[in-house]
Amino acid sequence: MTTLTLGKALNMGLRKAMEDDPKVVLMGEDIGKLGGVFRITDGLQKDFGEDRVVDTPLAEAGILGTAVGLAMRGYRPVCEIQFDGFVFPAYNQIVTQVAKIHARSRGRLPMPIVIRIPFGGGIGAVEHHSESPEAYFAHTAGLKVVAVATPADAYFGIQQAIASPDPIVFLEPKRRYWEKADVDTDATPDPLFRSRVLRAGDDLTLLAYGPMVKTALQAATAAEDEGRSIEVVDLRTLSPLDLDAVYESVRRTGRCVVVHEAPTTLGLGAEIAARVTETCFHSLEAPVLRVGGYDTPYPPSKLEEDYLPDLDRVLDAVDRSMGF
Amino acid sequence: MTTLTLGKALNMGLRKAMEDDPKVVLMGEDIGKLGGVFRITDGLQKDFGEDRVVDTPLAEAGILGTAVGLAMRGYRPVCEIQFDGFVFPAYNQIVTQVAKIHARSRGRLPMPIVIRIPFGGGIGAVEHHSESPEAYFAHTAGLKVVAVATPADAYFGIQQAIASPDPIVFLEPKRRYWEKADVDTDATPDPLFRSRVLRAGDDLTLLAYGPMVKTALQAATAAEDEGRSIEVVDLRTLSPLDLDAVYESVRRTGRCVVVHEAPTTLGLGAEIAARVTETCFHSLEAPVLRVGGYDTPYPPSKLEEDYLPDLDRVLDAVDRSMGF
Amino acid sequence: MTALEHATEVVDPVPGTGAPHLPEQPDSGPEFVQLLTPEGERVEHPDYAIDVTDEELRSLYRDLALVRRWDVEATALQRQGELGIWASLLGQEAAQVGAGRALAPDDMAFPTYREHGVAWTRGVDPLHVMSLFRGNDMGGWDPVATGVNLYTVVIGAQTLHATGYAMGLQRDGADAAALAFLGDGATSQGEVNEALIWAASLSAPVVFFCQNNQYAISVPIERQSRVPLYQRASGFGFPGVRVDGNDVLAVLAVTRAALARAREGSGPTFIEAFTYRMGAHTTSDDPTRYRMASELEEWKLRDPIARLKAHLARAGIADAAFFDAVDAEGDELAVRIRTGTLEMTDPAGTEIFDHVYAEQTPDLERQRAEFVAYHASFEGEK
Amino acid sequence: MTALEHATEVVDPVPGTGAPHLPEQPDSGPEFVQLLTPEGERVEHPDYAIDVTDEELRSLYRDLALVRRWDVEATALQRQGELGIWASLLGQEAAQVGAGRALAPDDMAFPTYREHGVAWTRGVDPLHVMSLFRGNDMGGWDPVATGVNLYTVVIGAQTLHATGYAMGLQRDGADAAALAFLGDGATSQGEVNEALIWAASLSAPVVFFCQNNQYAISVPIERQSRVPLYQRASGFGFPGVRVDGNDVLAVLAVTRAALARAREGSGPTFIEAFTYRMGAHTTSDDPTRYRMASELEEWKLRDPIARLKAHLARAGIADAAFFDAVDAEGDELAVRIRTGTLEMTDPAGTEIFDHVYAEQTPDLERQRAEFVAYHASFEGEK
Ligand SMILES: Cc1ncc(C[n+]2csc(CCOP(=O)(O)OP(=O)(O)O)c2C)c(N)n1
Ligand SMILES: Cc1ncc(C[n+]2csc(CCOP(=O)(O)OP(=O)(O)O)c2C)c(N)n1
Ligand SMILES: [Mg+2]
Ligand SMILES: [Mg+2]
Repeated sequence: MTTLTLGKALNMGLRKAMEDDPKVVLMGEDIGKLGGVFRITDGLQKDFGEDRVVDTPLAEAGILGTAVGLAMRGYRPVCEIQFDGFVFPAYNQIVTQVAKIHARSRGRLPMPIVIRIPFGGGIGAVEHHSESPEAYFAHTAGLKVVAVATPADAYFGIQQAIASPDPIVFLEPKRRYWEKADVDTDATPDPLFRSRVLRAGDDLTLLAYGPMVKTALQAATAAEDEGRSIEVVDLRTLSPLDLDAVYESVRRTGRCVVVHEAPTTLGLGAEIAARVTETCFHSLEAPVLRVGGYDTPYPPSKLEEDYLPDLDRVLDAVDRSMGF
Repeated sequence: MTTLTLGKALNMGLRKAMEDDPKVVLMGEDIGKLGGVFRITDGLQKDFGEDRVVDTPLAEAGILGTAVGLAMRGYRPVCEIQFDGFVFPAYNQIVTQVAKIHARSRGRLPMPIVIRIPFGGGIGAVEHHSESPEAYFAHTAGLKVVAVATPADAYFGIQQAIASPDPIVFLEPKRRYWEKADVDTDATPDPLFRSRVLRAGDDLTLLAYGPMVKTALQAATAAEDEGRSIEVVDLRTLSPLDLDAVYESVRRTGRCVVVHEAPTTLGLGAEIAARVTETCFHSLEAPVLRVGGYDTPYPPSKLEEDYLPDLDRVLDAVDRSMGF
Repeated sequence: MTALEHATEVVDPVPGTGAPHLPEQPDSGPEFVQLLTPEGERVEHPDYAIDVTDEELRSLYRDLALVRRWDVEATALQRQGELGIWASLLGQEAAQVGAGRALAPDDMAFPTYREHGVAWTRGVDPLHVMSLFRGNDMGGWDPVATGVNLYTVVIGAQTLHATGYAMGLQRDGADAAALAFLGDGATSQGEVNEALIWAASLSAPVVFFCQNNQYAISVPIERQSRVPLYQRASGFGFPGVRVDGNDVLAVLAVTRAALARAREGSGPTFIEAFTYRMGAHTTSDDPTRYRMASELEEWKLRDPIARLKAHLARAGIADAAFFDAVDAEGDELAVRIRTGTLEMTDPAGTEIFDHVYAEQTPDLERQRAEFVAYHASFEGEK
Repeated sequence: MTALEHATEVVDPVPGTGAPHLPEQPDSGPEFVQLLTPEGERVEHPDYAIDVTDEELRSLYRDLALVRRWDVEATALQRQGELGIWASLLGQEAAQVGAGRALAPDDMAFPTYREHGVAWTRGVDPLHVMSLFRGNDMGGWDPVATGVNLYTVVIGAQTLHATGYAMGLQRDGADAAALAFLGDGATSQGEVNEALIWAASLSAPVVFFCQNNQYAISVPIERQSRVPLYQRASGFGFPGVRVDGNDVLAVLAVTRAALARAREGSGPTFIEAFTYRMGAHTTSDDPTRYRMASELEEWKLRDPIARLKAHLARAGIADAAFFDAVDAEGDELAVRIRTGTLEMTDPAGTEIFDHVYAEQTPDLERQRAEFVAYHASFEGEK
């Protein structure tokens, strides 16, 4: 058992994956000597060399496009996108190529590519550094999308993602990079594409992923003081969604709230609301409520506290749900 | 009153907009001498010259990026994306620039840019020519998204979109380009951002947009034979959504089905299901059901009939809804 | 006078004049590699020598003739409604066969959607190409076994794939190279330019083979570049060369040299094969809207097959019997393609779900099951 | 020997050797425009003459000194927690002031996030830049009134905006040009290369001003290009020129000439201003991880301000009183910036909703109302 920050857990997970499989190649901007702007790849170029930790030219389409070629040649590229808002130059390669080549080739060309994206806000940054683009990827068939919330999931999740034969958008909650927890690196991890109930409860099912998991847990604790018993689920996988435990939970609680930072319209909450309602229709005592970012661009940092879902907004949604 | 195909109506609408405002500039690949691969801009370069109908280099980011600069200079660029699947190279400009510059400049730099995209399948084409990317845009704050379904809406809608001060993704149902209807070019058109009830009914509310409107109407007619009265709504505007009439309808019918070609997961149907459920919770007798494309890449054309929602799949959903 | 006034000479310095399009047609000079004149005469180029046996020359001719025959048959099948669309290679046979024949077995080709001639030289079954244009699949061949990637429709995207593949070759220490095909229009895509940047930066063993067929659908080359395309490369730090794309020998020689250079570790090369799209962009296109018939007539005089035929005949390398035999083989091929196309069975609907992921998801498993059940529910009705 | 062997000379032909980074430092030759040596001596360049009055020289010095003072103050304010981040221009003052001063009133500048020196020369209030880095807004100045577009953070995106703006100038028959700023790293972005293609194709009145400060965060220029960046342009069909970016006179002369050329209708120019980022990438960066202190020491000898000061002093154009006055003015400016920054009021929460669209949507109107009501519900609690 070691105490690790989420960032360090990723670093160790990457190192382990590189040791286990010589075909793993890291690519990205500033990931070499600098170790990435968040130091997630710290020390890896020094130990594995410039052929396995590639400081690329400043071009995200280039990173993803060459990753496709490397994958065709049997490599397992792990691409770092420096910040969420800079994934869009690579969007064409991700959506029209990475996501489609397995289907196009009828399985002859697997695309075991991991796209690491530090995502979400709350770090006081300038424009494009605090976004939550997950819905764009979860709507794209051919991709899988996961979001980690804890050091342990970060450590194991990055290894599982790299070992997976499919392209995976791997979302890292950047504002939680410095948060610590115990990690048992010898444990047998949960499967990657599985949600997890973090806290049992009877009155309402609260769903979150990535940076909002902590907020959801805090909300559940606060609600407890008011005598409300909230079940908290960390979704972990955004595509495919793993909602069986959620359905089971909602059938018991009759109420459901989903939290994410991304703009609410067509955010993950929309899909989850639609599915939960379709599956648990007769059990629902209130509509599934969503707590998300507003349908606006991410604001200047002085306004991000107003923009982001927080404890109070989650509790407000809980109240509204209970009021139905 | 003239009988026009949807394609010709667009052509005439563009011509009218160019006559009305000398700042309107069309940009795109092959839109000049060729008149576009669908001939939507036929004859316009001949009549308005190469400065107003620009055959661009083959680069979609270039089209949208230069459109931003033209807009800053007071022009109203109308950009044609040749096919839905080729909008992705422009995605970065659309999402990080076109959509954000009004907010970034706190209103000092309006972006009256229209992005015309022939969308949807059913034309027997090869890969990337039959996609429905609307959810990507509707999830993007700062953009507006409309989809036309009829020649009259095409004729007026394109003019309204061009006159609008905000950036608009204007979706044209390509497989309906050749369908005809009467257009009264002297009529006063409905507002652009308004949905429209096309057919009244009491048992179920059926929503569609773009190419699926015709399918929805056919389904309603077929259902009538079985004694079911279906209300059909053409959404017309996908962002912002205009659901007031839908809520009113669902409060009466208690049932709602949404149809679109795009993959179901995180398609427009998800958002509509979430909102309708939240707003009409106590009136619903069944969950909002969705009929969409499968969560797969658009298949080779021999399989598109299997892939696309059709009359039977809509009726099947109607049956399922009635069965709740 | 400032340095800025030493502007590079441009193709058409007056923007937007709408002058009739007259592609410049170089046919000599050291900047244009030609080994066989339009009249079929062998000429020498100071930088490129080529040793070809008579046998090889005949076999090159055979390839050119057969891919043209295939193309004619495919166009006919499309007209008859048996293909959704067809992208003709008419006029570009030499560029494609020359480039394809330059490849060594371990090299990998990254075609656009038009390189049927390349596919042919690598042994891809034409029916595996036909199935794509029929709408059965997205290319039926095995890219790994054939050394030909599947066709890529999004303009230019494959140039980055080729560059990444070359990075893989580099890491493997393989004695092989990647050959990325692209059109003149594709040179305007950002991703293509990124591929040039990456290839240069990483000294990747990749050759960019640009068929400048003068048009991107209706848009003439002048809209994409005011200067010859091969000049693009030097600004990125590697050599560019312009070759007569209708001269199969010159294309073979230049591509071989470039691939050898790449395999040796000397980095990328950009080849501009100067050629002409003699047909429509695809069967959906109507070139009369944007180009003059006279232009085509001029280019017919540079026909890539006629010139090799003239050379073979004049030099006594092949006789009438040989040409007749190739024609007969072409007719057989055409029959095989026609019959094979007509006999193709439509794909099963479940194909929609079966290859999206290597590890199927529960969501798609469920959608597949629903699909199967839904279709089974109609069984009785038929 | 084939033509392919005439490869262009490259900066570092051995990929991945991880050799210590030693930026090549040209300081003479016709390929490198310099009018003022690092020692402050005026020299002539065959293509670029410049006539500057003593008054102008002093005013250029003043600009250089004041923007550096601003930069120092902003860095300090960031360290004290008053700014979220700061992107320092240290070392790039001459490139920015020279380029900014070359602009005519109707020209339009398209900066990245680092061109505080350009903003300064155009009269943008430094506090309007500070408000961005403080997180109050995304730039408080009026881009239309100042002729300086808002900062663009997505690397390279603004180069296309500048090109489109130039297309607009062309259509308006305006006697003006657009000046697009970009970094060395930005040259690898596809969009930047598309901007070069469009500018060439449409002969747009735009000048690309690339500050090659040797690094893209930690990545040295060799990763982006093996050949000097100014050479990129000729492959696209327009001139490229390399100027000593630490020589304000040379930058002014070269940029003026390029803008004049653009306004005359002769199309784009690419300027590579060879300079050095003397500070960190931003206040979040730690350059000791990727570059040697000795490198910085070398570049200090080329300091852009010291050299102009030396020239002014040596040539008797300015005396100690002048330099003292500028210093004093700098201190006043610093006080104004500090006080103004500290006095800024936080933006109202409703700002989130108020500028997304020109025509507000009912959805956002509702979200705004909910936001207001929600926050009002806490009023009592405070
Ligand atoms: C990104 C993208 N944009 C647009 C298209 C539509 N399109 C198909 S072919 C083509 C022209 C390509 O021209 P060129 O590169 O010269 O190749 P050619 O067809 O002449 O062989 C266009 C615009 C596309 N396939 N991909
Ligand atoms: C599309 C995109 N990718 C990544 C980044 C993150 N980033 C910010 S600055 C920078 C380096 C830019 O280098 P250069 O163009 O040389 O400009 P400089 O900062 O040196 O002035 C990077 C990678 C970004 N802003 N945009
Ligand atoms: Mg072409
Ligand atoms: Mg730099």
